[in-house]
Amino acid sequence: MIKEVTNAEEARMGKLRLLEALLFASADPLDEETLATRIGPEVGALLDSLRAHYAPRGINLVRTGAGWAFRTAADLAPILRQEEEVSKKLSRAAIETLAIIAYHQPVTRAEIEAIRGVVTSKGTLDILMEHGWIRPGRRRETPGRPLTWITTDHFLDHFGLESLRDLPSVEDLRAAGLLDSRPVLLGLGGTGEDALVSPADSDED
Amino acid sequence: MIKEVTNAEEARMGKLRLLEALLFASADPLDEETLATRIGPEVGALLDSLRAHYAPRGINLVRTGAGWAFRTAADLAPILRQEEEVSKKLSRAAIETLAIIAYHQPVTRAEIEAIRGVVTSKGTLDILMEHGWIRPGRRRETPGRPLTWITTDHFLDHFGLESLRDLPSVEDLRAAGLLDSRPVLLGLGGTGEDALVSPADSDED
Amino acid sequence: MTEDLFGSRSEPVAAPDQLMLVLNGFEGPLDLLLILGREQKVDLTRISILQLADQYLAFVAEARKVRLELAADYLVMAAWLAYLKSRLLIPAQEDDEPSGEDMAAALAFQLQRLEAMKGAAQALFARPRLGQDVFSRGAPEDIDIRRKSVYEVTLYDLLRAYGDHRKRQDGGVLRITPVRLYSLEDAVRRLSDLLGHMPDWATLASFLPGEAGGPLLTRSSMAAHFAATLELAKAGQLELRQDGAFAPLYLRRATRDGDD
Repeated sequence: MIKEVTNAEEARMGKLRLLEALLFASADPLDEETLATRIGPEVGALLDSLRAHYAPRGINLVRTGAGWAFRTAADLAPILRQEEEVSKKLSRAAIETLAIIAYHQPVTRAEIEAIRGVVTSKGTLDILMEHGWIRPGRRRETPGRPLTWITTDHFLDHFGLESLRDLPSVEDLRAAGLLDSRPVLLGLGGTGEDALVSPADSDED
Repeated sequence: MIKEVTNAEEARMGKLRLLEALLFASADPLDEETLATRIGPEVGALLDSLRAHYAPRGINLVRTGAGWAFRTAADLAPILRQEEEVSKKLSRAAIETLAIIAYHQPVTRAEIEAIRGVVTSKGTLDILMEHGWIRPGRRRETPGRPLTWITTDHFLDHFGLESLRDLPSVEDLRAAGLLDSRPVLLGLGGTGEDALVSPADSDED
Repeated sequence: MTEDLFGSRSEPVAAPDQLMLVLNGFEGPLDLLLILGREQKVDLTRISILQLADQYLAFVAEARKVRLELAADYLVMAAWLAYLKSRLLIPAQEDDEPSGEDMAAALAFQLQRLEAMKGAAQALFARPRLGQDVFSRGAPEDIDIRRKSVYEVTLYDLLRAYGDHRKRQDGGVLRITPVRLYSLEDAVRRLSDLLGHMPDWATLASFLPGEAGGPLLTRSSMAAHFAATLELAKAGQLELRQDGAFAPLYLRRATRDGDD
């Protein structure tokens, strides 16, 4: 008798755990019907018990529209949002400029433009400086005494580098496959990196 | 008296809820230091109690590298499993290279090649880096100052490891002397300069 | 059964089709050695290196018999194993070279290490993986207390950007990637090796390696072997015969000093 109760309880807990995991991992709220196909007809009762379990906690199970989803507790919103920041993607130009400053520092704006072959837009250096990745270095002792740019300690910190010397060299990049120059003599066919090339697949390049 | 206890208990519960919400809101692990700035010095004890609370449930609080994160329970994997897209399947070379970096880190490319006996082809290190599993470490202070490779915290997170000590049978392999990355025979990788190094005189690093 | 290039008698290890199938799966000669070693069905710590050397040499001989173009490192390994074999069979000598036993131990260690890493890779990828077996929050909320900076840029992004930049810049620079051509030296070596097996007139074409490696390699191999026949004829090691312009070129080993 006791054994049966335990088994039933175990089965229920198993379903509850699966329900919990499904709701947690889903990007969108899940409707009861969909959940029932995975859990069974008792999903309604399980959802209620899960909702009750989470009610006093920092995470709540809420019903939104036709679906169910976990959300952080509404009353915590003001505290959570305290430092909310929306993460954005940095523009390609900005990443490239940062990379060039990192590899060529100290480097003047004119030099960055010469290296990149395009004019640096006003905002690019500002954005990089705003994030504390670059800062002005010494002035170059050449006519006009242009300002140079260098990277900061925060730059190293952000990218997990101990020192600038740990930046991979151009040769390292090439070896790692991050800088693969296309074979120039394409007409000559495969360079055959494979140890053994069978006739069937030897015309891959 | 009773009131005070209740207050302390309430304050603790409030912090626990906030901690729960912070961890829950983020898809990526949060490190203890950052959490401490929001929660206070007792964050360690709160994390432990939260981990214990979630241990039997469908969502677990796990420690990975320097961070903490909620993840679906590992034992639910057979039910939740999603097959990897075919296009994302890693080559055997990439899989073996990742294991070698994980177990031998910090390790240079020449050492990886000596262990595998083949040159590292394009699309190996860069793919592993694109997955966020490896990154360049410090340069080795030996002639040529070669770049070393190490694994990231995301590697630990991805494979559900709390630390590198939890790598499968890492202690056994170390005890058996198999985590020695010296080149032994012919410069099989092509980059190894050591033509024939007897075991006795190869402890250069 | 003829004696092959390495002087060991070879039993067919596999049918050509099977051989090809297996060869495509290798990650270099060490990988091949490891797979051959498993055929011994013993613990790698107790493997017979001498037997392994024989297995490898037989395998390479077989591959060459079915005209598979073997990459240089496979042949280097074959030469090294042949040398190791000789050092293992001949009593220890007083020279600076490491002893056969040391070399065998080093090879055994390397095989064990590679095997260990293959096992480790398997164990690692058998673990529950994030996004496949274990999942993070599906709908993360925009509360990021971890980063002070709002921009998400990884070291990979940074290095990739620099790599792309350099690549564009290198566009104007002629960077010649090594082209795989058949060298004259290789052809001379190959022909000298093969001549012993060809006592009678044979066409030059029959000496060419298989067509593996693409048309460019095939053409260059034809050119290199032709030049090699001229070279060897000049050195008096072979005789040439052609019945007319553009007719097939025949060659055979020179017999003038009758030491055949």
